[in-house]
Amino acid sequence: MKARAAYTVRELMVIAAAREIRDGELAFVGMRLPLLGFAVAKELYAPRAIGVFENGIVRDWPALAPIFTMSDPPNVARALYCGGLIDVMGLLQSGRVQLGFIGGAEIDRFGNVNTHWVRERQKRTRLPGSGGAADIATLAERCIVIMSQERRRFPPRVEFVTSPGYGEGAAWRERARLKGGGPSRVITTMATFSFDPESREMILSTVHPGATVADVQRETGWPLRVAANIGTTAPPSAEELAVLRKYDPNGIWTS
Amino acid sequence: MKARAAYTVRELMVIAAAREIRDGELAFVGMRLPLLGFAVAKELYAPRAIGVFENGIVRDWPALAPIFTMSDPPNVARALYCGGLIDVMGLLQSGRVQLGFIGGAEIDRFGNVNTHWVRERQKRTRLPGSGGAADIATLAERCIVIMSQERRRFPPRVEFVTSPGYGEGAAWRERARLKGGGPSRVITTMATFSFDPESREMILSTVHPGATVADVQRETGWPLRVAANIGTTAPPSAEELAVLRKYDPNGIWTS
Amino acid sequence: MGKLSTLKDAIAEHVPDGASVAMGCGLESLIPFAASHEIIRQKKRDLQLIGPISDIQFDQLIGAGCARQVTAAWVGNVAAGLGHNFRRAVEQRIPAELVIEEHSNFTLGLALKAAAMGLPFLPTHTARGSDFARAAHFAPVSCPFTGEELLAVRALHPDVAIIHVQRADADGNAHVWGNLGVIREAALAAKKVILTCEEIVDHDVILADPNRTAVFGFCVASVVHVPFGSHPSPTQGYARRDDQFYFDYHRQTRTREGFLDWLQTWVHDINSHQEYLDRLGPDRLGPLKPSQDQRAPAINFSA
Amino acid sequence: MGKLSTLKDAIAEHVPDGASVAMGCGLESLIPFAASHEIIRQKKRDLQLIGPISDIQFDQLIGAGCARQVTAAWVGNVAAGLGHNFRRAVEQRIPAELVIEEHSNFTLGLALKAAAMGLPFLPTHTARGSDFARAAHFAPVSCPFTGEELLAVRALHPDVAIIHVQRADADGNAHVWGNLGVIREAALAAKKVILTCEEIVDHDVILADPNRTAVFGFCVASVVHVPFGSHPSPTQGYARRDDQFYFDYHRQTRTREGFLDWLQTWVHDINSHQEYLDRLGPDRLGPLKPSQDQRAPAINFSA
Repeated sequence: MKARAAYTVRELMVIAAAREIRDGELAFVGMRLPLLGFAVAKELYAPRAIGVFENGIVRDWPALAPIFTMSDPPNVARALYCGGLIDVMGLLQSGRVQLGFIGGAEIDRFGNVNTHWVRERQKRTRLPGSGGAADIATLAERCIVIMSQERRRFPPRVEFVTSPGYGEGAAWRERARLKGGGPSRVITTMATFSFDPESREMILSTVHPGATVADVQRETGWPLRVAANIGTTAPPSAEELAVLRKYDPNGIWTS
Repeated sequence: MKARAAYTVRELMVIAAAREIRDGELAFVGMRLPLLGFAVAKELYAPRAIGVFENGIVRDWPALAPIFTMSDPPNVARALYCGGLIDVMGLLQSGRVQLGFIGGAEIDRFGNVNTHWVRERQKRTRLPGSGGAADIATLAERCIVIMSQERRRFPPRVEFVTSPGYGEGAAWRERARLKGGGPSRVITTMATFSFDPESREMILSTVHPGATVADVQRETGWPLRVAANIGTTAPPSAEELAVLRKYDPNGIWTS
Repeated sequence: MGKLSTLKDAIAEHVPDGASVAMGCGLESLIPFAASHEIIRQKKRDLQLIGPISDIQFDQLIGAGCARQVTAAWVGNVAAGLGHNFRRAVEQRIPAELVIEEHSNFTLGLALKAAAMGLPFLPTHTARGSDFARAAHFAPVSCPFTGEELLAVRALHPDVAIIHVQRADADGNAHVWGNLGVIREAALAAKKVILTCEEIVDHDVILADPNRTAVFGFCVASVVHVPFGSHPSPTQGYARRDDQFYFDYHRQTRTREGFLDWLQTWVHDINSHQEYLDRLGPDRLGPLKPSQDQRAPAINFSA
Repeated sequence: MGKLSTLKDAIAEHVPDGASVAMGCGLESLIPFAASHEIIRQKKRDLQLIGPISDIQFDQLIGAGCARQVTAAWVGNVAAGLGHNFRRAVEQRIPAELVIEEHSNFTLGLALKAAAMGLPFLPTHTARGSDFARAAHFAPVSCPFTGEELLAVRALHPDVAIIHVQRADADGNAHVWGNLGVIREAALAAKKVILTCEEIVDHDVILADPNRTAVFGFCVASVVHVPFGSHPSPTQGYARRDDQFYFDYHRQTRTREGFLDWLQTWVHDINSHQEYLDRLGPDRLGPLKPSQDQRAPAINFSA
């Protein structure tokens, strides 16, 4: 995990997120890494992508100033639209938003995410809760989960399902008739994952440069399925890094 | 019905409508006569009344220029609020609007109003439909119906219920659990009516100066119940007429 | 962005025969008459017209033989009364039979809102007890918490919404002010939107006041620059209502022949919106332009 | 109109012990911190706090012992992470037990929207499959047209909503711009509203741009002039976010003692909002004022 010379792991994660955004798509881009990913995607390969924020904001260009919340004035000024929470959640529910990014404290084998309660050494820790994550996980056509790859954060089954992935696996979402498509990718500090279209189990797709499959397995709480064509996560190009660093010049989010 | 010297019947009707608006109330004031009534009420006895319009407008002062629809620019400029139809209908549904005015082609003994279909000499005539009248009739705490007193317009039972009054009579609204209170008054070209709190039958309350109970009965399609304390509709005061004529100087609506 | 279009092309491309078309979504203002006249000229057939009030617009389309169905709360002439073509169609099948899907203003708004929000229905207390609420697009639904019975209104997804606005950019992001009626709901409920507008503005103008954005460009298929495109209905800040036009229409369309004459004069004999404005003439258009400049007060959006 | 009030009087009169109070309705901006500090100073108890995100505001009220219940989608410190007081209350009942009514952002918005619209519930597709959706304020409901199963969200009627806005008249009619979060819904869902605002303006200013009116005076019980009343949260056009304040809070409140010190410094030792601004000082407040004047473009409202 020491690729520092050229780029940081977080920079790699931002670029991996950016590559998930297709041109013309609407995406709930959240904050921090995926928000930076939106900025990179807009400049390089998705010029017509649109960012949607739960507070009621829709933007067709990324704010240049660094922001800590989606309601910070630079994210409001010169937005495409300012309205209410229900207005933008309506865009999500009606299928106009194709993509959403969420984070989590825990994710399990079927992509279910927990941001309510974790247990460490018998002690339960209360986390902040869903925010809009459950909405994105339930409703978005594709949901991307950004995670820190740590064994304690990758249990076989989450203690509490805040944001449903594929539930108990094969056909669970279809049976429950959830509207969105479910998690399509997990981007972690060590790797990226996809999900088996049948069993809905998480599959290791790529490992980041410098990490091995064994490293990832060590930080995963169940026996990992590995893609037949497993490869290395494509490192950020010089161009991608240049754009990214324009938006995060001091590495607030990516150092 | 010839009170022309001092005031017209329509002027009397406007003033009767105005007197129904209590200070501080929100009212769906519609167009024409009740809209003029709103103007008179605002100036004379309900300075804090607020007018609500189905197109999404809320006003705390009446437009001075004559208008033919609620969306005419003078009714929009310097409104208190401009939003959507559902926004203002939400005010009605949530009980924040106390009062609404509607008109109709037919009204029956229990205050049910028809603006869909009428039959005259075997010929059915299609009318424009509900508009917002059914919403006001169903939801407003008090609904006031403005009518032309003609026998054909006062059948014992309307052919089609566009805007429910008290349905089939006693306890019908309560059984159907309609949210609003139902019609509280009918103001016609000859008289005003209230409704019996038990039987919910229309009761002749006052006859306009110059009209008699017999006149009104002749233009009503069922044997009228007459209030024990029946009186004469209080004629407009000089002050009321002066205000009204400020808003309708050429008598477009009231001549 | 390639969405700028002529009225002719926009209607030809996006309003096929048989389409469901939402119009008149601002209620008595912002009615896209220029667009509906073009629909008549192109002899579109079997349309399902959707709109709460429609103030003579649907009456014209019905009389011209374009409509198979009307989904509305009210069809007529707001200032003058009944719609003669609507009556002839319903009472005498002239020029053709017309199916009516009845709504109140509120239920029609909710039907579009449900679709806009991606829901199959929305519940309401309204219209329970109205005879039209027995139709198949309404159904009882119980509140699972209180047991109250409400009315469920079925979602309504127009094939296309045609919306007249004050200003839009070339991608169809639009600012609207004044009464909004069901414009926002219709734009999101429809599969696509045709915008007609008083002004085409730079995208920067839209971004400078994002709270005014009422229609998203990503909903819009065509943007057409049509000043006075809502005539005779008003557009706040751009055009007053031409009341006389409505009264004349009411008088002239009492008979089928009268309507056909009206149609010839105001629609068929006219080849473009400019010709329509020329026919109205400067003496008529001049007084329809707002006289003052009532500006909204400044707000600061800076970060 | 008699609604102009001091913060002290407004809170004393309209926020009784045990009240349900909606705040933070703009999400991370427009949080009425001046009002919640006054709630703490007045030692209000057993409040039910309602708000989607609440960014350290609810954490402070919980730590100060004002809250019995939180109805929220998220409680913490958006920039810095967890809310230490929230954790201590839930995990260790310090300073007291806390009941949590769990929502997602969308379901909380819908709960307020249902109340605002006079409905006992609203249906949605969201959160089906989330464990928190098994709580009693959610229930399955079937679409009577399609048979689809949806989630019904129970209406939520706060006793009072406290809302910070850019400008309001003396009767409480308010203009808000930027993200609106659930402000409009909360104002209509609540039995009454306390407004805090950056500017009190003439009623004429409100009438000059009615499309910006987000809160109706008829919902409002008190109007309080509190410039920088959302500090440390931002108010578009008036105040930037004071990020360092959130990070300091996070660091200083890791321990119960640290929080009590913080509370003494920033709430209890302060008698008025002016004293609070004085404590922040001009060097801190100066850079929080927006530097440019980004005006919205003109629109014409004239008839």
